[in-house]
Formats: sequence, C-alpha cells, structure tokens
Amino acid sequence: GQESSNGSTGSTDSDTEQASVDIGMLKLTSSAPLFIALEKGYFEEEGIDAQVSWFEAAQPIAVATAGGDVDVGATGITASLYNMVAGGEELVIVADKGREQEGYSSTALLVHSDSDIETVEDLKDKKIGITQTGSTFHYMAGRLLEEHGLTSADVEMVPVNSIPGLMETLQSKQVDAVLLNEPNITMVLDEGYGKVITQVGDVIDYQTSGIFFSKSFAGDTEAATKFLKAYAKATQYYYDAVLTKENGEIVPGENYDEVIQIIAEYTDQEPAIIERGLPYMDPYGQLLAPDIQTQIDWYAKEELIAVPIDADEIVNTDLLDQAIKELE
Amino acid sequence: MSIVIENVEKTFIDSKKKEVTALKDINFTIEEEEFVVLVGPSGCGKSTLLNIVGGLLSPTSGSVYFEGIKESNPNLGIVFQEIALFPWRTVFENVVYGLQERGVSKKQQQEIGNHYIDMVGLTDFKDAYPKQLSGGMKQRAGIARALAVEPDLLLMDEPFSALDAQTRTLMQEELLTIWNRTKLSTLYVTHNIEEAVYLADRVIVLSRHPGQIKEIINIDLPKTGRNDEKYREQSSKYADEIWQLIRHDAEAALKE
Amino acid sequence: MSIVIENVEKTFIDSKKKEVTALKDINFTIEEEEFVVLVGPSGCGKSTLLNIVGGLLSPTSGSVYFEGIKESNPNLGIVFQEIALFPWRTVFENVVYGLQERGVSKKQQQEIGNHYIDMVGLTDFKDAYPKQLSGGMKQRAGIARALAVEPDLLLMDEPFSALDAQTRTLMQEELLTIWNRTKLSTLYVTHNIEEAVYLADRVIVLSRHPGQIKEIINIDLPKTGRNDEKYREQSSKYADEIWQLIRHDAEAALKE
Amino acid sequence: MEKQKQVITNRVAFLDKKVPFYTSFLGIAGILVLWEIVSRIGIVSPLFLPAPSNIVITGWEMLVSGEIYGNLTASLYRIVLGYAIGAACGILIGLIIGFFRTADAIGTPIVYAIYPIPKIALLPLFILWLGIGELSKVTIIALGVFFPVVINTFSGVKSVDPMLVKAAVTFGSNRINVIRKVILPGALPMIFAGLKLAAGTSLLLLVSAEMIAAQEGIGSMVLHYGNLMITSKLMVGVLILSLLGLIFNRALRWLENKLIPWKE
Amino acid sequence: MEKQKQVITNRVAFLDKKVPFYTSFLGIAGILVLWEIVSRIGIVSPLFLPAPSNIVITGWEMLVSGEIYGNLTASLYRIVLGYAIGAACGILIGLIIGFFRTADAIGTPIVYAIYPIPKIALLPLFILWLGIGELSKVTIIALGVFFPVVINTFSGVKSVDPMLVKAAVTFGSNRINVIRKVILPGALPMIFAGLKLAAGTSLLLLVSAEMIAAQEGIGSMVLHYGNLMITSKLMVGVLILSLLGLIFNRALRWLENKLIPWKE
Ligand SMILES: Nc1ncnc2c1ncn2[C@@H]1O[C@H](COP(=O)(O)OP(=O)(O)OP(=O)(O)O)[C@@H](O)[C@H]1O
Ligand SMILES: Nc1ncnc2c1ncn2[C@@H]1O[C@H](COP(=O)(O)OP(=O)(O)OP(=O)(O)O)[C@@H](O)[C@H]1O
Ligand SMILES: [Mg+2]
Ligand SMILES: [Mg+2]
Repeated sequence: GQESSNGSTGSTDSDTEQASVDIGMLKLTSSAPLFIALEKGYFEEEGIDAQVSWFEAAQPIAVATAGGDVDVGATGITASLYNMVAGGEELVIVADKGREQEGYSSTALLVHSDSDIETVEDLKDKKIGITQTGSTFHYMAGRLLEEHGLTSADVEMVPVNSIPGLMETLQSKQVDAVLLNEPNITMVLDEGYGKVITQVGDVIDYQTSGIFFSKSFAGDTEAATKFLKAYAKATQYYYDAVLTKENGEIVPGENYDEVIQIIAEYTDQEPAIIERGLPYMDPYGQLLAPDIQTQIDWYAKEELIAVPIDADEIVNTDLLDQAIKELE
Repeated sequence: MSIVIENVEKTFIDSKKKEVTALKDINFTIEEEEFVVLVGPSGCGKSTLLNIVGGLLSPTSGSVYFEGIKESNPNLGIVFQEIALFPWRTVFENVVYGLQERGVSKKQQQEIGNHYIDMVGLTDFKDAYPKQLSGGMKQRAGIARALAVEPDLLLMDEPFSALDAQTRTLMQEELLTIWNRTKLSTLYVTHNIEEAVYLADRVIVLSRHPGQIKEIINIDLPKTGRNDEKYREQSSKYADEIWQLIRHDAEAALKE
Repeated sequence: MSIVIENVEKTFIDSKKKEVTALKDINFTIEEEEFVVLVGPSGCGKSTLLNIVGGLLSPTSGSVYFEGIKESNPNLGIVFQEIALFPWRTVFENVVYGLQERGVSKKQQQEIGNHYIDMVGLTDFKDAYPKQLSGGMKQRAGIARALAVEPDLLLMDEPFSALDAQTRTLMQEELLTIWNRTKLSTLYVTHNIEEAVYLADRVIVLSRHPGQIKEIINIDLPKTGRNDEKYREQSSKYADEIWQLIRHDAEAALKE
Repeated sequence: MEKQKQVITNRVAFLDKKVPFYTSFLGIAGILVLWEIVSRIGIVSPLFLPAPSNIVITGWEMLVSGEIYGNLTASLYRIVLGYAIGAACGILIGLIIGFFRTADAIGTPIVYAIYPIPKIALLPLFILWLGIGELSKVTIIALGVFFPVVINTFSGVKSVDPMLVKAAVTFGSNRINVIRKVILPGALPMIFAGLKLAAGTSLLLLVSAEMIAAQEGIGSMVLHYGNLMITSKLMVGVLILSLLGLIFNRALRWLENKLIPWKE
Repeated sequence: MEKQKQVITNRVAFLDKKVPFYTSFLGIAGILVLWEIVSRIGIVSPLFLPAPSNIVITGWEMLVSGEIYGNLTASLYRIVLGYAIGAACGILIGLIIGFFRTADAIGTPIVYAIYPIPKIALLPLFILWLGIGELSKVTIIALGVFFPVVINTFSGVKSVDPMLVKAAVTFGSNRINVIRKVILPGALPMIFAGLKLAAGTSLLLLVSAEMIAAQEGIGSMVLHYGNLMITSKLMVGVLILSLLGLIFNRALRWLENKLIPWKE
C-alpha cells in the first residue's frame, strides 16, 4: 500500500524545466532531511518537482525503487536489499540517511532491569530478541557479539517480528536481551523495566539506512545531482539544528525548534518523542562507503545472502561528491 | 399417430472394456391409445430400451420415430423409477416444470397444474416439498408431472417398484383410472408380471443376453375390471404363460 | 414348545409428545413348526410386534414367552427387512457370527457355516463382502445367518420387500424349500397378501390405529404346491378375503 | 408337570438409556466453577490461569476502552473481504469446472496441485508480491477459502443426480436452464458444506497472518498480550475469536436453512 | 400422402461428451512452460517469480547441503508427534462420548464450546504455560487434530446403523462385543474422514506455529527466506510443504484402503 501526494507544499507554479521525481519513503524520523528539503523548498530551488509516495513497510520501497516505480527510495539497508541486487534488481545507494555513530545515541542493547547481565560477554547462551532475520537489528546484534569475542552461534537469536514485540518480550523476560532504537529506548528506561548495556554506535560504525536511486534516475546525472544538492543542503540544515556538539554535549542549534516541528508534522508524532530519537547523519549526507562491503561480507558469512556481491555494484558516491562540489 | 421402434440395437462397453450387446433386433410399434408393457428378467435391457425411446440414450443402430404426427417436436412424458422429483421444488412447482420450460403462461400453469394434481389426489400437498411426502405420494406427483405436459407418448419405468405391495395394488388401480381418462399412448416397463397383465393391451416379453423380443402377447381382456372374479382365471393364465417364458432367464439373473 | 404372545400392548411418544397406541390386546400363540404370517396396512404395528417378540423392544404391558422349552436361553434368529449384514464381514463371517458369539469351535463354525451357505446357494460367494452381492444374494446370506444359530423361533420382517417381483417369487419358493427341511417355528411379516397366502399356516390380519388383531385365518392348503393350477383359485380366494379386510385401512394409510 | 416358561426380554434396552437433562449443563458449569476456584484460592497463579470472572471483567474493560473495537474491525475487515472473494471465486470456478468437461480436464489437476499447500506458507511470498499491508492478508484468507469451496462446489455439481438432469431435459430444459434450475440448486448443499469448512480455515489463517505480520487485529492483540504475559487480556482475545467462530458458523447455518428449505 | 416422420434423438448426448485424455496434462504443463518463459525472458523479475527450473535446482542444492534435512526433521518431529497424540485422544474420547450417554451429555457441550477457537490463537498461551520449546508447538498441533477427529469419531459412532447393533445383540453379542465388532468398524469410515480433515489443519498449524515461534522447521525457513527476499529458496520451502501435504493425504488414503477393504 502506498499513497501519493504532492509533497511540495506551497509552490504550485509549473516551471516547464522542472524534472519530476518520485520519492518512496516511510513516515519515520530518519527521513528528516527529505522532510526538510520538501518543507523548505530546496527541491524547487534546484528545479525538481518532488512527488512523495508513502509506504507502510521498508522492503517494498527498495522493490519499488529497483523496479522504477519510484525514482528515489529512502529506507534501511538490510540483507534483503543485497539479495534483491544479487537477484538481478538494479539500484544504487547514493547517500546517507542515518547511521550508528560513536557518541550519538541511536540503537542500543538492553536487558531487563533485574538482569545480572552486565556486559556483552555475559550474553553467551542467552536469548537475544531481534525483529527479523536479516534485519539491521540482526546485523547489529551479530557484529556486537563478534566485537566482544562471541559469534552468533553462541546465542539464540529470537525473531519477534516487530519493535513493540521486542519491548514486550523484554518486559515479560521471555528474552534476555533486545536491541532497540530511540525513542523506544527512552520509553523503556522511563518505564524502568530495562537497562542499556551498550550503545551500538560506541562499538561499530554502521550505515543503517540510505538514499537509493533507481538505475535510470542515477543515469540521469543532471537530475540526480540536482536532487542530491537539495538533499545535501537539507542534511546540513538538520545537522546544524540538532546534532551539533559543544564540549561533547549535544546542544540545540539555531533552527532546532523548526526542524523538530517539521519532523513532528510529517510523522504525526509528539515533538517530545521526536526529540528523543534523532538519528545521527553525516553533515553532507555522505555515505560510510567502506561499511557496505563490511555488511555484505558479514551477511555472506552468516549465509543470509545467497550470492555475495561487490559493494561497488551498488554504491555510487560520485553523484553526491559532484553535488557537494557544485554547492561549494 | 404411432411410435415405431425400428431395428434398434444397443451395445455398451463394460467395465472390462468389452463390448456387450444389451439390445438386438428390436422392432415394434406403439399404436395410438395403446398401452404397451415391457417385461423381462433383470438386466435384459428394459430400461435401456425405454431410455432410447425417451431420447435419453442413443441407439447404436436403428431408430425410433413418430409417424403421422403434426407437431414438429413431439412431447414426451417420463415417469422414472427413481421418481426424480426436484427436491427443491414443491409438488406444484414440480408438476408445472414442463409447462414453464415450454413458456406456458402463469395462468395456464395454474390451471393445468391444479387439474393434474387434483387427478392424482394431491391437492392437499400442493405446496409440500418431496421430502415431506410418502413413497406413494411422490410417485403420484411424478405421474402428474408427466401428464401435465400432455405428452404424445407416456413412458414409465417401473414406477411402482419401490412401493409396498398394498400401495402398489392401489396405485395400479388409480393409474388405470387416470389412463382411461387420458388414453395416452404408453410404454410401461415392469418386473411384475401380474402388473403387466393387469395394465397392458400388449405385453412384450424380452429375453436376456442380448435383450431380444421373445414373444409379444395381446391381452384380450376388457381394460377395466380385470381383477373381477370372472377374469381372474384368464389373467392368471396370461401371467403363468409369461412367467414360463421368463423364469429360466430370471433364475439365471439371480445367480449373477 | 410354543411361543405365547400375551396381552401385548405398546404405546409410543410421538414427535408432538403425544402418546400413540401402536399395539393393543395382542394375543396369539405360535405352535411348534408353525409358520405364522402377520399382514396389515402400513403403520399398523407389524414391525413393532415382531421386534417385541424378538427382544428388541419392550412391550408397554403384556409379555412374550416360550412355553415348554428346555434351554434356559432360547435361540432367536431374525431376518431383517434392511438385511443388516455386517458390511465389514464376508458372507461366511456374517453367517457364523451367531456361532462365534456362542463360543462354538472353529471347526464346527466351518461345518455349520458351509452347510447353510450351501443351503441358500451362496457357496461361490462365501468370501465376498456384502457390497459385492446383488439384493437377492444379500437376503439369502441374511437367511443363512439366521438359520445358522438353529433358532427356536425364526423371525422375518418383510425379508423380500426390497427385491424385484421376479426375484421375490423365486425367493419365496426357495424359502419354502428351506423351511420344509428345517420346520422352524416362524413369525413372518409382510405387506404382500399373495406372499402371506403362499407361505402361511396361519395369517394374522392386523388393523391400524391402534394395531389390533382383526382376524386370524387358517390357510387350509398343502404346504407345497400352492402355486399349482388346482389350488390357484382357492389361493386367490384367500388373498381376496384378506385384501377386503385390509383395503380400507390401506387406502387410509396412503393418504397420510 | 408345570410348564416351563422362558420370558423374552428386551436385550437392547441399553440403547434407550436416558440421562437427566441437566447433565449437559453440569459438565460446562462444573469446569467453570472448578476453574474459578482454582484461580481464586491460588492453586494456579492467575498469571497463568486467570479466573473466568476476571476474564469477563477484563473483557468488559477492554470493550469500554475501545481497544476491542479497533482490533475487531481490523480483523473483521480482513476476514469478511477475504472470505467473500474466496467464496465467490470458489463457487464460480467450481461451477465452471464442474459443468464443462474441458475446463474440468484442465482445471482440476491444477486445483489439486495447489490444494495441499498449507496456505499460510504463501504469506511471505504474498508479502513480497503485494507488500505487508492488508492486501497480502486478505489474499491469503481468500486463497484459504477458495480451495475447500471450489472442491466442494465441483463435487456438488458432480453429485447432482443424473436422473434429475435427465428429467429436466425430458421436460424441455435447454442447457442453460439445466444449469440454473437443476445443477445449481442440486449443488447447493455441498457448496454450503464447503463454505462451512472454509469458515474454520479462514479464521485460522486470519489469526496466523495477524500474528506473523500485523500491528492490529485480534490475532496480533493475542500475541501482544502473550508477549507481555498479560494472560487475562490474552484470554479475552481467545474468547472473542471463539465467539467469532461461533457466530460465523451460526450465520452460515442460518443462511443455509434460508436458502435450502427443502434439505432433509 | 407421405407419412410424417419425427425421429427421436438423444437430448442428453452432451452429458457423454468426451475430452481427449491429454487435456489434463496440457493445463499443468502449459502453466509450467508459461511460468518458465515468463521468468526466463524477464517479463517478471526472477526475484519475484523464480523459474520452475531454478526452484528445482535450488531445491537440489539445499538438499545436498543438508539444509532441508535439518528443517524437515524438526517439522516432521512436531507434526508426527502432535498428529499421533491428537488423533489417538480424539478417537478414544470420541468413542467414549459416542457410546456412553452420560459421557456424551457432559462431554459434547465442552467439545463444542472449545471447537470454534482457531487453535493457533492458543499458541501464546501455551508458550506461557509450556515454554517456547517443542512442547507448545506439539500441543497446538495435537489440539488442532483432536477436534475434527473427536467430532467425526462421535458422529461415526452415532451413525452406525442401529439395525446392525440390533442384529449383533440378536445373535448373542454382549455390550463389549457390540462395541468391538459393530461400533468400531462401523465408525471407521467417519473416523478416517476426520483424520483426513485433520491432516490439512495440522499442516497449517505446524507452519503457522513455526513462523510465529521457531528457529527451525520448514515454516520458519519459508519466513526466513521471505524476510531475506531469497524467493527461490522460499519456493523450495513451499514445494516441500505441498509435497508433505500430498504424501500425508496419500498415506492416509492407503491406510484407509487397507483397513476398510469393505468400503464401497
Ligand atoms: N451405461 C452402461 N454401461 C455399460 N453397461 C450397461 C450400461 N447400462 C446398462 N448396461 C448393461 O446393459 C444391460 C441392460 O441394462 P438395463 O438397465 O437396461 O436392464 P433392465 O432390464 O432395466 O434391468 P433391471 O430390471 O435390473 O432394471 C445390463 O446387462 C447392464 O449391465
Ligand atoms: N420409535 C417410535 N417412536 C414413535 N412412534 C413409533 C416408533 N416406532 C413406531 N412408531 C409408530 O408406531 C406405529 C407402528 O409402527 P410399525 O413400524 O410397527 O408399523 P409397520 O406395520 O411395521 O409399518 P410398515 O408396514 O410401514 O413397516 C406407527 O404409527 C409408527 O409411526
Ligand atoms: Mg431397469
Ligand atoms: Mg415395518
């Protein structure tokens, strides 16, 4: 299910030069730069007529992008994405849309507050709740274990199919540990039934989600660059507003309230909740390109992708580099 | 008008893929207003022949035709052994089925339907479903359905064989009364020799393997009152004659 | 030894919770080696009475007993209208069922079983399941099963009513032949008046609502050869007499 | 010498044995009372087995709070739509392959090839094809309904007494009228048997699909409270599903009696 | 004057229409070939619809790698155990409530009260009670099998022709022998109908339970590859389940023919 709406609010003047671009995305905070670009008219400035298709789930966005139903997709990078590419679907990852970064809270490993587990090492022979096999949570759990000298074979990964399910099973102690992202972590901590063992970003750098282009849109270098110029402007705006640090502490930037307000509007959520779950993004929207190959290698090792692929096949940083160059 | 059965032969392929001749060299004519009864042992091909005449089976060779009839599409009325009333139709709806299919007007359906339901004495059960009727009543509804189309030829395949002996006797009497009012050309199949002698103008006796005409016997008795004391001996002679013709075959049939 | 039916009365509760008297004031005795036939219109209580005598139904009042018998547990053999062969047993296994239940030795089972299967002419079908038999053969197996227990009283409830007329005639003859060899005291229920006259030493005619004995008629004819020319008229007279007794009730039954 | 008398007694009297009418209530009532007591005096923790009274009260609260309403409408939407589509297609195709020999020869092997697949196994495939939204769930239910209905409709058509077809033709029906006036009503009882069979399957598929891939619906509600170990609310969900099953069955029976008044 | 002649022709000839024997193959073969072509020339991406040949090859690889073996044994263990327990209890209790009036009066309302619950809804409850291990899954399957079997066994006992019971008693059977020699064989065809019905349900429950709460088994394998979008392996799982259903059904039919040689 997807619904289309004219995303570019305000301006209705039809510039004949405008290139129409379909964007497929979810109503999630991690789509913030796109919301900002839409809201502040960055796309029109670059001569792009942005149309938004809202999706209910992540996977169909990648499918739609590969199939050319939308030109741009914005969603998480999962094993299924790599399997899609391995299966002959064509798309390219061009920009960052959220990652795990040291010093910024996003995804963390939690245990029940009564639990005697204190370190990742204590998880040996325990049950870890993840959403689905091959999901970003699965990957993070696996990598966390490996960074602490364990393997996925040392624990039992329990797929519970949803994020609310993760919170519920933790609360009723049906699993020993779960991975959770913000703002859910804060909710668990507030209710007091869970505690954080470690922040994923403190252990690994991880490109969780990205902006994808369909093959044909990526081939239209001019439009693609224009789009990324708008996107890069928006990420910078986002970074300056909500991610700037002073003395190691995040401080609200100049446009903090405006950005929170935009996100709250697009996601239909309370601003207070938004504030808790602002993911880290590169100031210029640049991908953590080498991490893609790391992910592919890990998934392949775990037999979660059928045919190993080469990261170069799906990563394209040139377009964004070009856009940034043009911006300067 | 008469119905001619000419050189009819019928072969079936049995379960072992062998060809079986069910009927051979069947030739006879049903005259206008004649009541012809087919008797014969089990499996001699009585039903097969009746179905061929009724247009429900194709003969392997030979043909069946009406002679000297004006309409281009002669009407047939069949009363089945299994009765075959439509369970989802009431007695009335069953009786007028043939009229509906011929596009007769609602009003006429009412008239004709009621007439024949009356004739078979089911007026009180007009709106009953077949499941609510006893065996005898069901068969009467079946007869009314066949009569309602005012057929040029009436075919009946052991209509009373599922009824108990007493009901059967009563129904035979009723059938004769009805027949005397309609005088339809009729081909009637039965196992029951007394019934054949009681009803028929002519009895055709079939033999088996293959079904062939063994004898054609004219019953020279008045059509009504054959049950009377005075005809009883003669009836009984006819019955005995037919039984002697069939007996051997019937015993053989029993051993199969 | 004789079987006495004494003041038997039976009431049922019908679907509308009303009490219905099915049988009333039934008194008669079946003498040793006597063949008694019950006739009557539909629903007069023939089956009810037979079931009471067979110990398959309790009378509301009155009783049924053997008189002058030595064994403490008299044997009964019943032949049912529905035949009621066990579908999961072969003909032989059906026939020896009663013997098995009495703990008769395997060897004797073989002997007695084969004897009666032979008597009814089913030797070739010993190992066939009921579904593989024709109606006539099934009923013969049912008779062999009842005979095999060498009963003190044989009960038969319309055993031939589901058979076609010709098979029925042949089976009646066979039954008489068998009966002449065994001379069992027998209570036989039928709708068919000719059959009653053909088989009975005594015919008990029941009337309906409630089922009461209307008349008891002794058939004064030799037990064999009643079909012969010379007895035909007399048989026919008996039949007519019985039919006159029943006719009115039978017509009423048909209208229900 | 006294004559010996051996009275014949009824040897099948045990078949007519009556039990007091209240025995039926006793069973169910007994279980409920026992259950209530066991939970009340704490032989079994109410966490594992909440008392019936507790379940009823919780159910009432959830009804008032509107929680049941939201989940129930989500579930009803899916099952009603899925069932309607599956049943309609099943009857239609069943009639077609039942009446046309060529369609039978081609269609029947295909139906029987797909039939043994437990339909829920196709859910991941449908999620791939149709997305995770309502469409994939509705499709699974429709598919689960389709097969029993198509097979029963087909057998229904085949089981129509050929005597009746012959009777209709004798009395002047053409092929269309044979289908309309004989085949269709004749197949109706079997079609309903299929519809009733499909009702149970559709409910099972609904719950499974909601547990595997849904945020809303009674199925996901049950799983949710299972995850949270809130047993009384879980039980309310089970109770609702069981009522749903009951109502579904009764509704079909009512419809059957309306449409087939002539059935014995 | 020429006499008019109206020949009577067969008006139900259409009932005997024959279709060439190869038509049956045509349907299935046609679909397979079309499917292969559509995937091969890329009208539909193999990601969504892998070619049949591709599925077979993938299946072979998974067989060789031992992946199928592990999942299949896990599934087989659950379904065989669950089915056996459910069927055994169902037949036993069905016979008891069928033959003893008091047991009938008490038991039947209880059975019919629990019957309409879609059994999978009880999985979260059983996980609470019995843990997430094999026991809860086996119980769910056993329960799903129990109900159709118990109800069919019960009806089977009730549908035994009372004439046969009377015949047995007349020929000297006591009550035990009536049960052993009449009721049991008489109920057997209905019991098998129940067992066949339960086979489909048990497979559905197996897959659902494995999708909701298992790491191993064909059901969880299908979901796993669905999540990973490895469609060809998903299809292999579906294929295995469909074969499993087919084999299950055939095995029951074979057993039925062995045990009920006298069935018409
Ligand atoms: N469709 C068929 N296929 C093969 N053989 C058939 C078919 N219909 C009838 N026969 C055979 O043709 C012969 C005549 O059958 P038919 O039913 O006409 O006999 P019948 O005289 O009506 O017997 P009955 O008195 O038992 O009704 C029998 O040997 C029967 O087995
Ligand atoms: N179990 C029963 N409950 C209520 N009424 C019954 C029962 N059995 C028989 N009757 C009634 O008792 C009467 C006699 O029935 P019975 O079956 O003995 O008659 P019958 O003479 O054998 O009839 P038929 O010739 O049709 O076999 C009928 O009116 C019948 O409706
Ligand atoms: Mg015939
Ligand atoms: Mg009777």
